[in-house]
Amino acid sequence: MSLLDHKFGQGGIVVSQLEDVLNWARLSSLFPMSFGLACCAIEMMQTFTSGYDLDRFGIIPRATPRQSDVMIVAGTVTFKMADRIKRLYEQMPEPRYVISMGSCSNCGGPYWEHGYHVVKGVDRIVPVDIYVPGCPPRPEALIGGFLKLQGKIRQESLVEPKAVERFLTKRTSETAII
Amino acid sequence: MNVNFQEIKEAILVSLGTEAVLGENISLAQPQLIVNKEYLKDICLFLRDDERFFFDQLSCLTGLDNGVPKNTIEVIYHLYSIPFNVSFILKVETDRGDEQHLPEVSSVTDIWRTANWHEREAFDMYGIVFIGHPDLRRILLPTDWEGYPLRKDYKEQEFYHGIKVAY
Amino acid sequence: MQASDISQISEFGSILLFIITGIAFVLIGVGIASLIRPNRPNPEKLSVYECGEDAVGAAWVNMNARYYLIALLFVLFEVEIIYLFPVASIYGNNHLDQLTDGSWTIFALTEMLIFIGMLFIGLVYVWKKGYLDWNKPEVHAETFVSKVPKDLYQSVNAKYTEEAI
Amino acid sequence: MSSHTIQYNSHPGNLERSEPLVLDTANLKRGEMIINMGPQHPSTHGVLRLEILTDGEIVKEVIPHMGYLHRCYEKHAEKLPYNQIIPFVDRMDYLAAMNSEHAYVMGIERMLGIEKDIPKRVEYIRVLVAELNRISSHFVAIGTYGLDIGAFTPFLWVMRDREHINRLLEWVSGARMLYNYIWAGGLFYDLPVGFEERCNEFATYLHPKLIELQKIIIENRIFIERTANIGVLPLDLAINYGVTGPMLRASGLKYDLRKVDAYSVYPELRFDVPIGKGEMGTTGDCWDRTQVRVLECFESLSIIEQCLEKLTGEFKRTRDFDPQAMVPKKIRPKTMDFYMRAENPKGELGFFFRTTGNTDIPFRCKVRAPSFVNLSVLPSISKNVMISDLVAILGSFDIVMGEIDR
Repeated sequence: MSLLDHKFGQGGIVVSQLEDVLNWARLSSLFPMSFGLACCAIEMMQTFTSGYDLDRFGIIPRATPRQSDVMIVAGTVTFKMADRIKRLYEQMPEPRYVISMGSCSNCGGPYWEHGYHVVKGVDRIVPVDIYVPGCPPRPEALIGGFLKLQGKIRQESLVEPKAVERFLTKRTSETAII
Repeated sequence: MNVNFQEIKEAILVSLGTEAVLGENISLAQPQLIVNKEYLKDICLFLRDDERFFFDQLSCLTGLDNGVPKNTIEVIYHLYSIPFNVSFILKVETDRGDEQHLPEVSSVTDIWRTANWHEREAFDMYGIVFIGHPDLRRILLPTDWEGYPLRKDYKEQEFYHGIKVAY
Repeated sequence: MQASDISQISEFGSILLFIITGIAFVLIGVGIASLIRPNRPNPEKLSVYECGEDAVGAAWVNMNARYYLIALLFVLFEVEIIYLFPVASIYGNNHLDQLTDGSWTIFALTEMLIFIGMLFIGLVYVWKKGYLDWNKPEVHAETFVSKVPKDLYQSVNAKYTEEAI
Repeated sequence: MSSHTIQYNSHPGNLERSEPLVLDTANLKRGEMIINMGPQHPSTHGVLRLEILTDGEIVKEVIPHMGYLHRCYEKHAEKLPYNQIIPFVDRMDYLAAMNSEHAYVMGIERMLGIEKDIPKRVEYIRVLVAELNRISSHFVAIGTYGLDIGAFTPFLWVMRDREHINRLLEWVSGARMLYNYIWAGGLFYDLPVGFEERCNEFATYLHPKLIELQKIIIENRIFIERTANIGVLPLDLAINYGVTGPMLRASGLKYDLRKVDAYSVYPELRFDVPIGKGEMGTTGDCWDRTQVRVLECFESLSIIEQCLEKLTGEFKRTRDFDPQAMVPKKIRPKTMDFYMRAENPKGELGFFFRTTGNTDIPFRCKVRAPSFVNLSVLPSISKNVMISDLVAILGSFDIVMGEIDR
């Protein structure tokens, strides 16, 4: 159990500074896993290239889950793809985040009614941090999603009173996934 | 030379005998020839290799379920000849069958290789078994998916790997 | 001599120090990281990554001989570059330049070029013998000859060309 | 992270049960491996999985696995009325949504029998936006193919120019990629005021860019080295596999449905159909396919210019022009079977309708997707090929997974 695995009982000057440095480092270099499923992937490509240029936020697409922090689920998640998405999510190193891009991965999108092979929302498979609406979302919407994710990371904290930690470990042990 | 529907029908009847053709519906804008299941392969080979027609491209192979009351499944072949710019439509009808014994149609993969994937998709969606197909397995749906989705009496399964299927 | 009196460490001493600091840097960097970073392994995370699928079969496969040959050639020319460094360091040495009244740089240059030339001949030999290029197997696509004579397709081509003109 | 809604129970056998390997891993000879160029791979242009039997660098056998993006189009086409299916037609080939809409809508109009009295201006606008979309689809094909080969700059240039087309089409229809603009019988909107001038500016801007693109990719020494004589597709094999579109034309057959079927207003437009002549290798290799696509961009650009002349000249915008004049309130074709095909950037896109007279919901709407048929050639022409060449061959096919899996 290394230092960052468990939360600190109470924060001091050192921990709060360490928090800020860690959060700043994580949010200013979010490496997404370049993993497009459908039409949203083309808008994602459009966002990465010179038109909207996500590189200026330190967001450089990486091919493998091993080197990436964010998983952008860009497109329709089907049942055949669900196992693979879960596997890829598990293979990402720990401080990992998920952006669900497009209404297909948010809630099944236009395929909600008759799409027997479409998972009605990727949050049935992996915990999602940011939902970007749209079909496909505009590049500005995706950039907005990233900024909101950066805001969320800025709030992350290492400090957690002991009582809260005991409660959380009790709850997670109940819904433990085999 | 624009070969019309009747000439092709005559040629088939002449070369393969009368019981090859079961019927036709000419009232349509694109007339169709309803063909006997057993003669399907010979007709297709004849149409492809005969120097009057040369139907060298199978544009589209469609499976179609007419519902439980009618109890028929159709497979419709759209043939097209590039040199003579002529298209022709063959139709084969079989009974719907059910989960245990699925409807069977002979495969035309060795005549047009494009039929390989089209037939696998028809099997995946309708459960039509194509006899003589090199490797007939599901092409679009996962292998452990229950049922054939485009059949008229298809019920969605409740869960798949723990995820609820319906919304 | 002045320099050696002050620093009692011998020449090799400084190299040893250099090695020790190098190792120390590595150990400190990796050590602190492994202490701090979160470490929550689970079976699925530790599974082999193969584009989201199960990896099948062992990766321990005996490699192709071609890799060895190309690696060998690479190491050979790598060492050649290393030998150029000492020559480059004393290339512009003024002291030696006065000693040999100006002909030192030319001498060092020709010396280096001869050395590179010999190895270049080796490279040309290897290139000509064809050890560098990967012998690609000939690709035999599935052959299918249709009964439609070729001129029918040419007529299709012709039909749509004169329309365009 | 709210994890209470996760319903997926991960089980080690899940992957195996859902899509098992076809090749048996038992009798692998020495040095042979089975590798998955799986759903998440930068060079598979979407979620296609290639199961490769490799011997060192050489690919012995390729088995494509598809269906990772099967979105049940045909089930939707059996449950929704005609006009509500157009958004799903867009989402099949999401790179060329206008062309797919155009094909689908012409099918309906021919079934209803109203294709003769669609106003000429509507027809020209349809061809204009379809050709714009053809260029943007070819751009993505050429750009990502450059990425597969390792050339990053053409990808950035191409995406920059594609951004202009996206904005033009957004100005016309309101959406950047999936438009629902062409309706059965007319259009959703008329062209916005000033569109023709802006489109003319874009056309003059794009012409030198296309020449630039040709220099950087087609005449690029490294690109030629990587693509000439690679993945040769003989003409007979291509026709038997039903390959259509730029791939068939690259194998040397001048077969373009805009000329063969001469639908819409294409007979009134002058454009050439480029075919592969094998200048850099044999006809039908990867280089020819890319060259045919670049030349087609030039042709589309000339079509756009001709359309703009007509739209500003003979069929000028009039105040009382209503693009939805011919749109029927209830689309209810008689009972018939009808097969409509049109030239999509990827090849022949065909719609087969089976209609029952009384409802406005089609009984069956089967789609013949060009990428689905073009991809079926891959296993047969990539035996004994290097892995890097397999990537080059797959890139030159220009496949779109939404269309393959429907």
